[in-house]
Amino acid sequence: MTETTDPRPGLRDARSWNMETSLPLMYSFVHGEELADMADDRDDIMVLTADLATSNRTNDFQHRHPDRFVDLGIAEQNMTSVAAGLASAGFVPYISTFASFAALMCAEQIRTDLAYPQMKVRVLGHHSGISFGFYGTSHHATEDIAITRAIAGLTVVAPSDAASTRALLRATVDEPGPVYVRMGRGREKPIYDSPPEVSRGRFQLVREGVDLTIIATGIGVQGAVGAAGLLAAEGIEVRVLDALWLKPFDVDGVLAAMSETGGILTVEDHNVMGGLGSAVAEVIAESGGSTRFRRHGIQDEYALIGPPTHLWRHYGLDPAGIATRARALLGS
Amino acid sequence: MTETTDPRPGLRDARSWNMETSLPLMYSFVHGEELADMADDRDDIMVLTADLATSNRTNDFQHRHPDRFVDLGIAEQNMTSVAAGLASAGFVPYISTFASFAALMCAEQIRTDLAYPQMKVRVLGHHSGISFGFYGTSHHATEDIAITRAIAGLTVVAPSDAASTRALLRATVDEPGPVYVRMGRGREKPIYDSPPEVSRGRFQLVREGVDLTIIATGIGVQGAVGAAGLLAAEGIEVRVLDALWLKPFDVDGVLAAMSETGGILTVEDHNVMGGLGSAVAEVIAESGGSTRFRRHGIQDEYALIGPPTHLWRHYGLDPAGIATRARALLGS
Amino acid sequence: MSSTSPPETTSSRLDRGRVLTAQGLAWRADWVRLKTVELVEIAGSGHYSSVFSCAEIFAALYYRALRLDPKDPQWADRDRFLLGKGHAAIGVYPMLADLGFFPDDWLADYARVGSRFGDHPDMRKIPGIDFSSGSIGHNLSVGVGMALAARKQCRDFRTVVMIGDGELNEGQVWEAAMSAAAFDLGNLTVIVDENQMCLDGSVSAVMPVEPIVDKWRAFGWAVTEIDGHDPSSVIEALDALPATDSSVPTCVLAHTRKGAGVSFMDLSLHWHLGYLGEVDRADAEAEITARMEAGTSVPGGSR
Amino acid sequence: MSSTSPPETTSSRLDRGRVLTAQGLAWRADWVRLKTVELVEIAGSGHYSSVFSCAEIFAALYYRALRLDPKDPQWADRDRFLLGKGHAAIGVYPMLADLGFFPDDWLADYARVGSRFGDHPDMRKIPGIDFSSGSIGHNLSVGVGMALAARKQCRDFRTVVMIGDGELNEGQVWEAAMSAAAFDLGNLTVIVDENQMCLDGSVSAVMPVEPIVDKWRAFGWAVTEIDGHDPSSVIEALDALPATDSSVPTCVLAHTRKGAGVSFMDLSLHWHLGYLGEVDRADAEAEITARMEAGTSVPGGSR
Ligand SMILES: Cc1ncc(C[n+]2csc(CCOP(=O)(O)OP(=O)(O)O)c2C)c(N)n1
Ligand SMILES: Cc1ncc(C[n+]2csc(CCOP(=O)(O)OP(=O)(O)O)c2C)c(N)n1
Ligand SMILES: [Mg+2]
Ligand SMILES: [Mg+2]
Repeated sequence: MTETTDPRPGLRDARSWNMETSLPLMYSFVHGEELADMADDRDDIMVLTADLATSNRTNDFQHRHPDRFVDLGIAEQNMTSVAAGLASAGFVPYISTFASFAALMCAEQIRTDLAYPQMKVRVLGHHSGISFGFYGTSHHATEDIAITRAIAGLTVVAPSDAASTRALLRATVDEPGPVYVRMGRGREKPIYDSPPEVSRGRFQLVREGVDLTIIATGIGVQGAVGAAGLLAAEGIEVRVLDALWLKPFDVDGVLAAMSETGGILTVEDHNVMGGLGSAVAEVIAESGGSTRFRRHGIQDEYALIGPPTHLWRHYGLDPAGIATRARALLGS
Repeated sequence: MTETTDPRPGLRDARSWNMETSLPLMYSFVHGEELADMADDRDDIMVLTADLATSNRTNDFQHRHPDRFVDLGIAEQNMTSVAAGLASAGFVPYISTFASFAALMCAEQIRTDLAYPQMKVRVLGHHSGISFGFYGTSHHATEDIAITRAIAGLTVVAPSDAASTRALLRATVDEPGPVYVRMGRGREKPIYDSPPEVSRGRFQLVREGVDLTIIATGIGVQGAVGAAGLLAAEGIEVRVLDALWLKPFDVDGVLAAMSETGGILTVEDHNVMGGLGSAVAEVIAESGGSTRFRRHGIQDEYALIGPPTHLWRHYGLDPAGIATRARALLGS
Repeated sequence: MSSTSPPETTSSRLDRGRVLTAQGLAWRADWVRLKTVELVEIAGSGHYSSVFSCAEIFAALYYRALRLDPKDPQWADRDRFLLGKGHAAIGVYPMLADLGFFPDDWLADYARVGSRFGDHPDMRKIPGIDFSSGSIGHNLSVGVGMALAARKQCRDFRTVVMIGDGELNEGQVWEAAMSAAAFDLGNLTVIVDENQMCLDGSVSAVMPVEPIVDKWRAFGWAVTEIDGHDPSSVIEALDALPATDSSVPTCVLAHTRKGAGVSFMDLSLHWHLGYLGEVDRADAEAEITARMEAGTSVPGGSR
Repeated sequence: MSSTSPPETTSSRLDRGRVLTAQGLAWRADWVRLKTVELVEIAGSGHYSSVFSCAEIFAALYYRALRLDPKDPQWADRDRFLLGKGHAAIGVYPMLADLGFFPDDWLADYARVGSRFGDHPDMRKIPGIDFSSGSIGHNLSVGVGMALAARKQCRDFRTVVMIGDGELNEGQVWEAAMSAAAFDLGNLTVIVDENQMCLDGSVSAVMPVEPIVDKWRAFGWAVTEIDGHDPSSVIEALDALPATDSSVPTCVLAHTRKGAGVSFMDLSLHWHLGYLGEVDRADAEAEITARMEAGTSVPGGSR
């Protein structure tokens, strides 16, 4: 628990920051605040974290509902199963830790204690993909979509900014089973002006176009929107779909993109083996039809370290990189 | 450690069995024996288990090389990371536990401590799929292909019988990184008369045919061979490919099946989301071409309980069930 | 399957501290053993010995210590019982049927395709099962969540989690233990069935867990040691559990013998899993029945 | 980055028990703090305080206690050092460079795209790093594997694993602890940097781990307590580690203060991660440098 005292004792330089003063940097981590609002209206919502309240801003919730906030210390598996126990007694616990620990370290607890018995626990896996930059592989999560999608009875959503985080939290609060929320690093720029009207299991149409469809998720959406802008200047009109829901999956959205546009490019900061791209591939392959199709993301390798924005550029997840893949696909 | 004393003290009925006397029932669990043979020739092989030496017959190894056998007790994550430490000092540890615990409970240790630093640890995940029958979901593993395939730098193989178990163990002993070996319940009937000549990243051709290709893995191969027999009687010639290697994956094998046969049916005792079927779908979709294609397996649900052979029948993984899916696909 | 409901189960709501004599408990424990032998026969394999070590404790919990309502299995104020060593669930099912959670005949398809009853307990299929288990090491954490829920909801139900001694190898148990002490969960009890064996043999040979008492104390728990086969000892320990509003969680360390009650299984290295053919089953049943008729109990003592 | 190799590092192979006075150790620890401040400046964020609490121990290990060969980082007989609290690696890198494992200038691109050096140590990229870390709780298990390998290979290298006090929350630590005792790994040492804080604040407020000594003893380890900022105390404890062929693993419980050595970070609740702007950096460097010049050490005592 964060005891609050002067957060900047002894500091003189305005550029200096510490854990407490860095909280506003994570401006798109609105889940603490949103859940606190939701908890004003219902008494079943709880928030749990594993020594990361200051890292994921769940302390926004803690400050408003200290009695419904629990810090489990650095024990993610215990947190997951404790949440199962709370849920069995009627609570709707939101548990939060880095995606790497949520989805990989707790995969078995999620499957066995949450998904199979259909516990209403919501797992907030933040800092997914390579958004942890120079923290390296132990903190990257380019496997979490594959893992969570393979778990039956688990709903998987992936907000792309603050507004869609709010929308998805509200939209899934009453899901009868558990939910995995794949979140970024808290600095995602706005895609939506206000919380979008989301529809369960549907992609969100971000931009219309007929020459190509880019289906992106998470931080990839930002890049895809930028890429669509670049390509529009070249006369290529791109449909951009935000895969806010990874499970259930928008089969119709894929089929429509196949028939209505000139191809499909998927974009994700996840291994292309088992991620969004694979989900789309399943639909394409079983449709019996064909289209130009490419999975863009992490190509079954471990990312280099570096500042996240530099890494996204390095792996072509920025507008220019995505536009290059789009041109290549259309040219192929 | 199994202290050996009279295994049947006080027993009078020949039908009675206990842990010790049941070992021969697991006749296709030849890994203990094979590794013991391999360890005769090299001193770097070790075998570790987590209180399951009697369940997975690694005690065959223990009896011959007690000094290179370690039982970690019921602590699978510790076992995985301990193996990493052993590997860093030059050993080639084989760690063995139920697939559910190997791939789900230890996903993060496999990714972070084995795959990323490229430790030569081999993970034997036995009792995969729904082969645990009435032990239920906690002991089923219909997510392990999805999880392990998403882990970069991890080789994934899946023997379908005793002979291919021997072949794959020999073929992967010098893989520079870790290996996940997806194994059944130890009662797989022979597919191969003797250890087949396996080729890294290649399907094994089990039966030739042009009307349809069935790509199967693990226990599905047995069913696929049976189905091919049934279909042959109806004049449908089926190519049966054994996906002994799940990663690296036989892209050419899929493309050949697309162009040379009338369609592809994948068969696996795994969730069709993220498993063998998805790997095939990735290839089909990115090829730009099309074929009749269907993923047969566990349809994103938790299996009922029951005796394994009954469950396979229930989920259509037996010859008749697979033949039905094949006919439907060809008729579609 | 015959029903032998003791008189105290006639009303639907069962209170804590029901009447159960030491002799009645011994009888009930052997009844659990008998029923286990019967059910294993249907499946063709099973964990006799893991039930036999904790049969007295099972009986004491379900026929005396736990507050239950067989007609309302989801009753919010019921005491919770979680079986970390889920492979012993076969010993729980007959008690639930007997108490009226479901009809006896439901058990007839034990382990068959589509049955509710498998090797491990399933909360979504079986009335009276408070949480599913099977993966050793999870349930104490789940119990922490339940006990914490009781606190948050101001309810006075008790949560009891039974775990194996091999289960103490699992780190998640110690995560859970640490958090229970931190949360002052005096309404949580763990019972360690210290039957001296895990799957590969004796716990002390595979991965020793001693000194168990010191471990729980160091993790902030109060510890009571009992002879898990001595009916009075078991009853006393459960009667003496602290009030649910107290703040120190309790560990009941039950010294038991895996396979106790059937001589050829008693502390055998090979009986974690197995099957009894007709002749041996008859022997086992005779041994158990003889005790039930004589009104005696399984010899106590842990070795 | 300036190199200040002490005389004892001129030969390539570094033995255990090298000459390092208490004063020299204090100086070296502050040098580690200075270098950490420098490196964080490149990245724009970093874990100053997690290094500051164990700077004396780092220095004692690398400049006295560990048997190393900077020219042959994979030397089979080297002592192993694993940093369970991998986020303190930024304090290790400068020592490795200084000892000659790699050129100083490699560190210039700390945390930049493609650098070998990130927040967590990477054994495949950095000569001298014995195992990668980052996920708290894994490295003691890895150390058990190494110590076990030493036994199997009849080698006398020692394995030392440093972990945080918050890290004691992780169950895998206790799995590893249990197995180390079972395997009689007297060649394994864990150092607990008991700096009283984890990420969200004080360990006692977030998830208390006391009594730490009792926990390790109950898991079969010998425990030595030291003042982790008192150079003599640190040196003595490491010198007194048992022979590698002994059979009881040792826990060195180091009482320290997170952020020790820079007054505004010392036991601050907010400094797990952060960044010092120019003015504050100058203040911090001045405070550290003053001690180095005066030949004094960080005030001891854990509170
Ligand atoms: C996580 C996990 N690992 C392994 C198993 C397989 N397994 C089932 S029972 C058992 C031994 C249990 O020993 P113990 O906890 O002492 O229980 P007992 O049967 O002796 O009461 C093992 C290893 C499991 N069910 N879960
Ligand atoms: C498994 C895991 N969970 C969470 C984190 C995030 N994390 C990094 S440092 C830290 C706090 C560590 O506290 P402690 O072990 O006491 O180390 P200190 O920094 O105080 O030395 C946390 C929670 C992590 N790296 N690994
Ligand atoms: Mg036991
Ligand atoms: Mg600390």
